[in-house]
Amino acid sequence: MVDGWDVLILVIKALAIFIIVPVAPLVFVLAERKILGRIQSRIGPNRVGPWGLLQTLADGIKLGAKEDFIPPAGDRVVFWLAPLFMVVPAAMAWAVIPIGPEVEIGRKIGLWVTDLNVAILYILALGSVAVYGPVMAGWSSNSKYALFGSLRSTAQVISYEITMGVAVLGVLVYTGSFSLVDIVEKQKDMWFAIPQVIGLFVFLVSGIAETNRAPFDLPEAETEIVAGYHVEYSGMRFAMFFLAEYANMFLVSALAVILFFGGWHGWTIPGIEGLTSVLWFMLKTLALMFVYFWLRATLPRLRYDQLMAFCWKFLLPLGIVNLLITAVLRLGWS
Amino acid sequence: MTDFPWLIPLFPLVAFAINGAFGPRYLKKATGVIGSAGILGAFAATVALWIGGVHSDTPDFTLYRWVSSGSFSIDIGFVLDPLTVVMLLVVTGVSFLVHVYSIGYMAHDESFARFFTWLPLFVFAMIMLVLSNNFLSLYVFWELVGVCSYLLIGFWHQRKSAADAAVKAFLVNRIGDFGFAIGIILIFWNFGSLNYGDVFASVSDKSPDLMLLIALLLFIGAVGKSAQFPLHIWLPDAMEGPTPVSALIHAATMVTAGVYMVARMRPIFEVSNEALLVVGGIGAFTALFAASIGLAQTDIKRVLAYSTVSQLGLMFLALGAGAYTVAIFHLATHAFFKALLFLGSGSVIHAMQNQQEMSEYGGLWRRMKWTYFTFLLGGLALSGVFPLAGFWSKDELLASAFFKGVASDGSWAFTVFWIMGLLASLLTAVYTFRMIILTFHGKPRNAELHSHSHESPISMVAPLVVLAAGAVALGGAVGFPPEHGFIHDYLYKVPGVFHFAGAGEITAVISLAIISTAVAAFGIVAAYAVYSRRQPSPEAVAALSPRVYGLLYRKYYVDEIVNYGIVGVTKGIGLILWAIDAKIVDGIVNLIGWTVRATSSLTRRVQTGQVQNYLFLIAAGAVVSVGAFVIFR
Amino acid sequence: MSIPLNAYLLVGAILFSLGTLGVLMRRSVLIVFISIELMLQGVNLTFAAYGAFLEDMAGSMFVVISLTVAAAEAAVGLAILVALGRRVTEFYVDRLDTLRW
Amino acid sequence: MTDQIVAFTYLSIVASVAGLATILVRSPVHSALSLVVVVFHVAGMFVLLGNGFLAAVQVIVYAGAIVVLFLFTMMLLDLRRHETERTVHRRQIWLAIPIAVLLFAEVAWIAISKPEISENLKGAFPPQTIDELGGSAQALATVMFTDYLLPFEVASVLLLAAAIGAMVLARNPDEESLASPPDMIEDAAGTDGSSDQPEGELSETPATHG
Repeated sequence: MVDGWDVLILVIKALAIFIIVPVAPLVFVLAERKILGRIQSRIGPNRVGPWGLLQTLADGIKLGAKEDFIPPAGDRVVFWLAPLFMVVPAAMAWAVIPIGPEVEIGRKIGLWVTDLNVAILYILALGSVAVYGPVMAGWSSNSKYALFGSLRSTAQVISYEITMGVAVLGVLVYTGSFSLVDIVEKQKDMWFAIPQVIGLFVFLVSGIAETNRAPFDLPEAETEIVAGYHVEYSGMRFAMFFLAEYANMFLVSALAVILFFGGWHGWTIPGIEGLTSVLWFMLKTLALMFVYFWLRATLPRLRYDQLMAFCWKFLLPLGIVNLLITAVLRLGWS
Repeated sequence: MTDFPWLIPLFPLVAFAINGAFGPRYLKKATGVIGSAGILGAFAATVALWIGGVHSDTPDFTLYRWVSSGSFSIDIGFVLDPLTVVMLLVVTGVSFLVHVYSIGYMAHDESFARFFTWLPLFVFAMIMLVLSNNFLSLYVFWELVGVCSYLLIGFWHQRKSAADAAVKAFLVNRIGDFGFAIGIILIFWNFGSLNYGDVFASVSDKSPDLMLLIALLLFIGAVGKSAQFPLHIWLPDAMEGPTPVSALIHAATMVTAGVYMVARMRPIFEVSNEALLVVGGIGAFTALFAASIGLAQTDIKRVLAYSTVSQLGLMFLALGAGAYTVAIFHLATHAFFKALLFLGSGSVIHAMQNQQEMSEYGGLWRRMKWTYFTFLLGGLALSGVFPLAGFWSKDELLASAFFKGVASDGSWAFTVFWIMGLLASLLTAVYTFRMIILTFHGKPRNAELHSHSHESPISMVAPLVVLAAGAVALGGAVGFPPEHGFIHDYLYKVPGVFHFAGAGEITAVISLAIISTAVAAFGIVAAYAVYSRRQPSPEAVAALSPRVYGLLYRKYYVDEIVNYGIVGVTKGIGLILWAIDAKIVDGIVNLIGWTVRATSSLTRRVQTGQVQNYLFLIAAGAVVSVGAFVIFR
Repeated sequence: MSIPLNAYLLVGAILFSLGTLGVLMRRSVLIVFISIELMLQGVNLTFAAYGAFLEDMAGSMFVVISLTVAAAEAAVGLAILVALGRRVTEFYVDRLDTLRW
Repeated sequence: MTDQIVAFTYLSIVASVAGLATILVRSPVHSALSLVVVVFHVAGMFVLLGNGFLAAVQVIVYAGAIVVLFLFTMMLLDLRRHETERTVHRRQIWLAIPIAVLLFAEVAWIAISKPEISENLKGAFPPQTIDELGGSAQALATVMFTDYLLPFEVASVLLLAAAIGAMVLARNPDEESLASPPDMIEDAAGTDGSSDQPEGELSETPATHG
């Protein structure tokens, strides 16, 4: 039964998430700026601290010290709530992400906060809740740029959520379980990236669109609508949007690793399997994060109609074809 | 062995899907190759099925359960017996050759990809029709081949005549399909199952009258699909479609679905002699009737169309006589030589820049030697000359009618049918050689077209040669000796197929063979005498007896009778009914309407247009009904 | 299952009645719409509660069907509103009575 | 099981208050956001009922799709200025309140006086069966694709019809002549439109956020 240790372990896990989710983006922002710099034959930030390592920290302090401005014609309550709706789902989703197998430290401890039997649905649900951030932010700002940004964001996120769901369904057909731990265990011999290569493509593209990243960053297109839905935000509130974006990227990458790249599976060193597994998981996730930065440096932004046409006329049919193929293969083999 | 037959329909279906999805935009001419490859795959799988052998003891093979509702279920399943295999070999084999031929024939058509979308779909539907093991899927694919036929007849839908012909084919078929559908419903009603096996097993428990009714209704479907009198009128018009379509659908495969269906349903037909008599009678009459029309037609494809109707009539004659193997045998040989003739005529039409009137032809044989010789072989086979394919099958066919009439129970009707069949064979030989002479011999009647004519490309000639080889050798190869040839022994494995009466009386068979050969030879000589010795022009022949010629040329006025008789009478009745409706019924209706209007102009005050008023009433209603529940429960 | 069925049903009744009230008294088309969704929430809760206490999956099934209906209703209803938006500028239920008779 | 009672009390109170807010607030946007709160708390009650699948689907469909659609429409129509007008149906409110109260009284009375469920009424899915099947999703699937296959299919057809109907309704007939031009042609050329954008102009400078 439940004893004190279990509660303690649970608290530690939860705390870990609440530390990692806000801190990781600090690292990612610096990494992104450095990588972008290298790709564009520049050096990147190098003034604050050794090799510019403290640049993000400095930016954070700057943002924290800025005035917290609320547009007078805006809707105060909604304006205040919007950033929370961005950050909280991104953090909550980590509750079901398994970063490693069950390890033995005095007792059996799974390297996840909870192994929900509807974990994937839970994450999709949180993903659909994340729409509210841009919507509320854009509407409550009472500014036309912000409104445009949130209109775009809504349509984009809702549309790509469907393709993402369809891509995930392909994996579910293989595993027959919503539990992420089960899904990872099923990939012990073969990553789903191989039979589900189309699904992987659809998932990654939808993931990039879901997180509003380049080349799908239309909701915050600087050149057209200034900065989209968070144009009126400043200070810590802006920082929260910023943080949520990177947290979401991290989440989508981790999810892709779990669904398609075998999660924590990899060659392990005997004796410290738990540690190597976590390292594998982190390595794969960071590799996908690098893809995000790389895409941003490489691809120009899409036009809005291209974005929607791509989703509905190409990606969704592709996902459905993938699902059909998967279903037929499963029927054939079962 | 029974784990791969699903491949047979899959190949054409995949070809259809690929061509349909990507053809018009990306594949274009490659669709021809993909379509042909798909059919070749189906053919190969069929051959594998044939060589692997089918077990006649367990012919059913269930693919999956389609509908399951209570005790009633419908499976998508296959019936795998020799009859199926023979049909599949014919369908896929001829289809493959026609596909290859079409690559050349349709090369310059804008809608090339569309053509190679519908054609594999048709082959898929036809294969599934043949493979079906229950009435529902038979009916579904029966309709699907009809749809494909419609699409392909109206392939050049820009031409009004083609679009009209497509609609006509569809409507006429609908009459037949209606009977067919009622028959199937009756079967389900009385048997509670739609599986062939279940139904056939309990046929003897039902009353003969009911079985006669069901058999006749099913036969109406066959009459429509196989273009038998009086529903034959769609087939000649169907020649508006591209010639490969005519060859494949309207000669070799789809129109034989009726023959196949009756052969498949033999336990139902055999319950009553009346049903067999009707089948044989319609067949014999149609054979003679269509053959006589064929004498006077000037459009080369129409001659072939009436010839097809006539030959199908002969097959039904054999079915009526109970000689199923013979009917299927003739179906197979006919598929080869009639496809050959159609494709040959297509080659001629191709060379003559789409001119189909034989009055513009003449003297083509020097310019198109390959086409000419293969066409000649096809013509000889159709006429039933020894030892070509048509001889073996047609001879047995007539013999079966003869034996049914004379030798068995002395049913005089079949003696008459036999004579009609014999006359039809005579006329067959006459019109066939009239056609060959008018097309290939004599002087060119249109010098300009003649000078532009040329032999067709290799992809068109090659199928002709293959089909010609089939037309020459197939009959002897599988049908010799009569009654005990390969195909007979093979088909006898089908449960319930028996040797028809008179089997084994080899001397009688041979004497009948001599009669039928003599008839064919007489017909050929007659055609030669009329068309070649004299000035070979149709007008001169027509002048011999204008009245008869006119009657034949106008196809016994069947189209006109249908048009003025049925359609006109229907319109007349409609007019009278309309008058009644307009004056009396409408008067009453208007009175009622006026009353309603008067009252409603008072009551409409309740309609405020305020949605919430209505919603309020709904809520109040809910309160009252829930309250009633609370109080009175 | 320490919570009695009645408690769930009561919450369902509250939501349903509030939705009814909203449908009947608000003028804005959108809020009427939203109130209908609120009624559906009450109904869904009742279905799910009965399903759980009767240990029958029919309750969940009904909720799923109800979700489908709600989604279809919202899509069509809002499409009508968007189409309406091209003709009129104000969305009050009591003003939209052009199709009276 | 005090934790369940605490959770239920919290969920029911917040759901009721948010429901009240949904129908009372002035702005449709606030109303929609209140509905989201209701949706979440009802989803929480589904979890309490042991039906995690339903809770997730509820959030995905209601919060993620339907209410977002409402907000989207509100933004599209820009309803802000209506907030200054009268929001309540003045003539009808005096009828509406009694009717709603009466309805509530009746339904609540039924709810409270409902006798306990006897064992023989219970169906085939007690909690342990659901656990054996692997969870509420699997349990629902077993009935959805067997006993309720027809309703399931009908529902899917309904969705299809609604999707097509919504598209037809929302399409602007006046803009149809404008809808075909260059975009469509480009789409036909290839869906990967990013490559035919002029380069250089759009490639971003780093750290535009910071």
